[in-house]
Amino acid sequence: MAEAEIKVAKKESSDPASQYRAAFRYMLLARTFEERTASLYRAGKIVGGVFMGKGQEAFSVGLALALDKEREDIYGPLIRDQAGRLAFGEQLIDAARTYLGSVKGPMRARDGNVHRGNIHDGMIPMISHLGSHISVVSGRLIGKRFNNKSNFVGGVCIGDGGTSTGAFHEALNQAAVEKLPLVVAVADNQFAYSTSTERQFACKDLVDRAIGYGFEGYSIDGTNLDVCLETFDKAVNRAREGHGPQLVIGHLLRLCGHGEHDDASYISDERKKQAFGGDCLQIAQQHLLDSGISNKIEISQWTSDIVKQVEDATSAAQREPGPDPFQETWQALSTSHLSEGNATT
Amino acid sequence: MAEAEIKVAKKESSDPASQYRAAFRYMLLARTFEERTASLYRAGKIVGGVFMGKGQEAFSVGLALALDKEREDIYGPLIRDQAGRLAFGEQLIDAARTYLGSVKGPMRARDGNVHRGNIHDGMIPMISHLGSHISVVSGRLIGKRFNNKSNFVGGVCIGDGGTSTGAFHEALNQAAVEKLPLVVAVADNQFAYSTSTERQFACKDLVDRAIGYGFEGYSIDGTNLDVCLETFDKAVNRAREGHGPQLVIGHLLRLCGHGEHDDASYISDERKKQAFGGDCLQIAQQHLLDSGISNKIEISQWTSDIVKQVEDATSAAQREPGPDPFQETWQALSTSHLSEGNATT
Amino acid sequence: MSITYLEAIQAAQDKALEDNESVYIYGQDVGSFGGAFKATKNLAKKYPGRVIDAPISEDAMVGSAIGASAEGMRPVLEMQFADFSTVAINQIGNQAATQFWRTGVPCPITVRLPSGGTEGGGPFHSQSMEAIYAQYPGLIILTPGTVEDAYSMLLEAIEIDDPVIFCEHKYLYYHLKADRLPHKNLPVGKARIARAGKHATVVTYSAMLHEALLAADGLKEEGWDIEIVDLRSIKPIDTDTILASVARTGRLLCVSEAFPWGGVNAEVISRVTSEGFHLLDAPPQRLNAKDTPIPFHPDLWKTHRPTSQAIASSLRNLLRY
Amino acid sequence: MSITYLEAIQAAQDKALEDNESVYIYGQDVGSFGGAFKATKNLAKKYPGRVIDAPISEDAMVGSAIGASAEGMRPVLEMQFADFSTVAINQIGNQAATQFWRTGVPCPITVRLPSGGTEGGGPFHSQSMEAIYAQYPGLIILTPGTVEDAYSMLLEAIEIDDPVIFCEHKYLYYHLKADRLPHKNLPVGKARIARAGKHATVVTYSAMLHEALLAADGLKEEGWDIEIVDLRSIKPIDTDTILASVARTGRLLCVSEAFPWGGVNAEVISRVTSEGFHLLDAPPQRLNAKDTPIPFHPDLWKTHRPTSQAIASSLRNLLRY
Ligand SMILES: Cc1ncc(C[n+]2csc(CCOP(=O)(O)OP(=O)(O)O)c2C)c(N)n1
Ligand SMILES: Cc1ncc(C[n+]2csc(CCOP(=O)(O)OP(=O)(O)O)c2C)c(N)n1
Ligand SMILES: [Mg+2]
Ligand SMILES: [Mg+2]
Repeated sequence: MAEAEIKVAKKESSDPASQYRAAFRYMLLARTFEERTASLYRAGKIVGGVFMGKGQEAFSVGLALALDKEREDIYGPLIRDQAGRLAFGEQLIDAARTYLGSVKGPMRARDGNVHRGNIHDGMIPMISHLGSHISVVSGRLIGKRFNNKSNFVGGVCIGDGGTSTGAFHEALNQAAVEKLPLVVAVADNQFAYSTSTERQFACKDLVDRAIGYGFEGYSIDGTNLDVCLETFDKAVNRAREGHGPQLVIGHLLRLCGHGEHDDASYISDERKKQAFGGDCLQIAQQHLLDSGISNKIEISQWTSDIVKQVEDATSAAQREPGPDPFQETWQALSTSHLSEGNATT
Repeated sequence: MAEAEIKVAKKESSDPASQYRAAFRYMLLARTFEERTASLYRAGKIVGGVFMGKGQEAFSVGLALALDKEREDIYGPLIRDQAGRLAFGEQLIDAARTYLGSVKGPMRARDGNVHRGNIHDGMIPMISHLGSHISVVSGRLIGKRFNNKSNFVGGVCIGDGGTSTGAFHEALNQAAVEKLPLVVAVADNQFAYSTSTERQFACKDLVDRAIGYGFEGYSIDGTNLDVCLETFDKAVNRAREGHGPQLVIGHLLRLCGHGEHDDASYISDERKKQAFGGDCLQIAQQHLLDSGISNKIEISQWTSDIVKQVEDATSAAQREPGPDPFQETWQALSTSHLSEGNATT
Repeated sequence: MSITYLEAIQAAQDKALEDNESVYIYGQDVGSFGGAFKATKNLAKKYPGRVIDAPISEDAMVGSAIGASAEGMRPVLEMQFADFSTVAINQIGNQAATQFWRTGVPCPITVRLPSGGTEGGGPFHSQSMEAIYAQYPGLIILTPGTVEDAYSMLLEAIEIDDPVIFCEHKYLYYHLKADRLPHKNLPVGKARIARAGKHATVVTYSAMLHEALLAADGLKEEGWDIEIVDLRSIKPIDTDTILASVARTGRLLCVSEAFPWGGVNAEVISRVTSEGFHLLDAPPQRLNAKDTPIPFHPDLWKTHRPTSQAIASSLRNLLRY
Repeated sequence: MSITYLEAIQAAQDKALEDNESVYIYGQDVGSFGGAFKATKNLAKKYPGRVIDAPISEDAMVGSAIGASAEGMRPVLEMQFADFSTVAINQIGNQAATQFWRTGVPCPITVRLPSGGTEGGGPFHSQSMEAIYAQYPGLIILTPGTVEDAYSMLLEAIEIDDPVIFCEHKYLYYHLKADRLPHKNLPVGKARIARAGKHATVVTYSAMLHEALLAADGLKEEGWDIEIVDLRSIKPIDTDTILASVARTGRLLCVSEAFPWGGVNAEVISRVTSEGFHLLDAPPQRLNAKDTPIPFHPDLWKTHRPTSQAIASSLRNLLRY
């Protein structure tokens, strides 16, 4: 199965070319899967919001590939990190199950879509309140330190808009005070929903915040896969080696609506032609061809493999049962004897 | 009355020497008054916390003197800003009333001590949750802008510890996005209660945060009155002239416990000998003498005037009635007909 | 002509902006985009500079509105979803709500909370937070359940000199329509008999009003006449109207979409049993959402919240007592 | 030997740190300073690296505890005052409380809230927030009213696999003393008959327990035997013990220091009237703080909260019914 193959490529080889190839395929898989979820959404097969990572796959995959589950690294993705989730090790079927309401998904249809995660596997299941997952990732690192573990890193994702939350600030400051091996990846995609960055912050570049927290900072072209891989590799290594928290700002453009309900008509065509307005997937593909790291035939083979994987996963998930309300325990507590059940209704 | 005289000095003269003299007297008045509240607290005459501005008077008065009530400037003091409050125009009797539970105080004994303010007069009555008053000051400025006013400035105070709150971050970012004429004065007094700054933030100097918000920044010796007056003068003018928000960090040391219940034994004597460990009041007094701006006789006259003022205010407030629970309306709403009164009890 | 609950909210804001120069709107994406639900559609264009996009800073949004109100402004805040107001609860409950009592200066701000569950909303886009805010002294909490109320009560909210939490229900946004907007309507503070009956009283509000009406229609065929009280505001609560209804029917069922512990149902039952104990011919009952987070999957969600079927079944039990 | 309520809390944390390596304490000034109230006195020294000063970042404090708990830790958080937990309510109510239900992974964190009023505390250092947290599914809310409970319930809280909000009352810190700490005690989830009686039941908890006991002593002289139920935990509520008491007395008064709307009193009355309607010989009554912020001045404060006099007067009315 191609998916497994991608993972092998990630783990076994540290040479840049193989890494690039693996990264590209995660990006392509994410893009293909998300386009499928978008059409399932339009067909009324998916409820809730569908948020795509279109244009951010290189930045997303960059962080996730630099993390290492075998060292117990922690990953805190957000709504546009399908590529990173897959690269971190998410099974495509679990993503499909969550979108399609299968009870076999990691959230058992209790929560949906981008809110999935796997706590034991180190992937934080985000709640919606932006910024609030960062300190949770920090807590995982604090916990590991208490347990005398070492060499672990936490990577966490947020958008330009999310940086305006109090939770973001408290978490970054706390991580710096605790000198945690935390890498914060800010995808500055120029918009928070319809709000462009001039209405979101007033510094020149969000990387200007690094110094104020005592973070090491990087400001990069988030549409360039090579740059993303290299920067996150460096930032994750710096964190792992004890240099404290790292802030990576990726400049790019959201190439879709906020969600699939949004036509993004407020994003002008000029914007797309400006710096960082390009499509990281196309750019990476061009680089594969230009550099000879891959070729048209291979890419088209990857593409058809991926299309099949996506088809398999979504149709399998669609065949799976939804949740049965009568089988649900309807208990929010793990301590059953203290659970009130329906005492109050 | 000496108090009124100080105010005249502030308004009428912009020459540095008179300003310095006025500032010094506000500092001395604040120090004297606070020492009196401390002893009333120890005598059981004041309930709730008594927090002193000892060591921060120069920094506090610096901001307040730069503000101008006639231009409708807004002032948002915090717990250690007795000096600033007086310089902004607070009547000493109102401070005394609030501490001593007189119903004639601005908070009518409903709220106490440092929580007093006067909304119509532009002085924000702080709630306890640190950081939350900053956006309220910003809102005043936004409101004035809507009302087509101009030339106003907001000055707001916070401590080193308060910078760790989410509210602080959201407010600073918002002020920068709105390009408000806001001056944020951070008194870095090396401690938040017992917690020293290494456990509070990890940047070298909190002024490093200015750039990340798009503020203009200043890092100053908060024990030097001259420097404080000059810096705030500049920052307030920059804000007034449309250069957007300003962040002033004052380095100093809290020369007392967190509150009067705290002996501050965790603050070492060495700390007091280090840079910024000095007493701004003593330093200012020395400067008055050295420079010939004042002299021993005048200072001792000021001192005895001030002691009398403080005595008059506290003893007057003590003679005033406390609140009468049976005269209270016990309604939290201004819209009486929607107030439930005791519907629920 | 026909107008939806959502359009009524847009129209009320339009009228408030038109009538009163002190009104402005502040919230994420409320400007040229017109808001996540289009509740401020066209307003930024029509009222330049008065409908303003906010950063994702709910605490600062509310804090600044409090300050602006002291300058004579009447800010209307849109939370993108009620759930996100959680991070502003300190400014709402501790800063805005206490200001008048502490200082004598009123704080006329309106906070719009797009509330309640919809299919696929999940745990963080579905909450009904009215009962959490109602615990704070100094707030008025409105929960309109009709198009007419959405309009007239929002206009009133903006005029009220105290902080108002305006809980508009997302499920009603598109589903609920009226022929026209009212010129006059019941004032805030008064409950409405949404359906006259004699065998039992249902006290409810917001989207549950419509589930209750459906349940009552069904029971009509079984020979039962159910009276339905639409609270309209849950702080204050119009206890007199409730007691009068219970006096007529002798039976009480309270229905709310919020979590079960405490909340509107418990508050109503406590008032009725304390002041109208003798009016009751049967133990008062209540129906809430279940005591778990709100599920994402539509099948779970339908079980989690009270539905017309669940209300009918509770009513049958109550009537049989 | 005699030990205060506050010392019991310190002792419980000492024992928890001693017995279980996974326990750590995090909060402002809890380290070498021993906490604003000295509830962690000496612990930083005794357990190096496990009692940690936090920045003034309540949201991040709770968020990080949630993460650490997923690594097998059992964090105990101290909020400096309950009131300041307001800015962490999102992490508590939406992140911690939903985790088990969403993912199946428990979230064993304990959040200590120094709660309730004292002389001069004022609006922001006096709040009783238990009823706000109780509305969130997924939390356990403890409200110890005795030295013994402060100790044993805090130890239990730290062992419980769910997020526990531990509401300790500041007024009891120094006022309340016991001879020794218990080896065994009633488990969490059980209410206690704090005083046996036959004429009326008072259901209460935390500091109000002692006001109620005083009132009952006074009424004894008037010939009335008041039974007092100490809830101990307000989520869950031990409804059975309450119903059994009401069955004995036929009369119910609920007393809480929290704000009046909704809350513990309303919840208890709703349960009793729904399940034990026939047991009641009189309308159930409740007594809360007033619906305003909590006043600073001691004279106002004493009128704002229920006192033994107010309780006695309510009881007399109830007994006369
Ligand atoms: C605290 C909070 N407020 C509001 C929202 C609603 N919301 C969801 S996504 C979004 C925009 C996020 O923008 P950004 O952080 O730039 O991420 P992007 O969507 O661009 O990836 C908003 C406002 C939220 N999730 N959390
Ligand atoms: C949100 C919040 N958390 C906790 C507190 C309790 N508290 C009051 S003052 C204080 C220390 C403040 O330190 P700093 O900001 O440095 O001001 P300073 O006392 O040094 O002037 C703390 C923790 C609070 N007031 N608000
Ligand atoms: Mg963005
Ligand atoms: Mg300080």
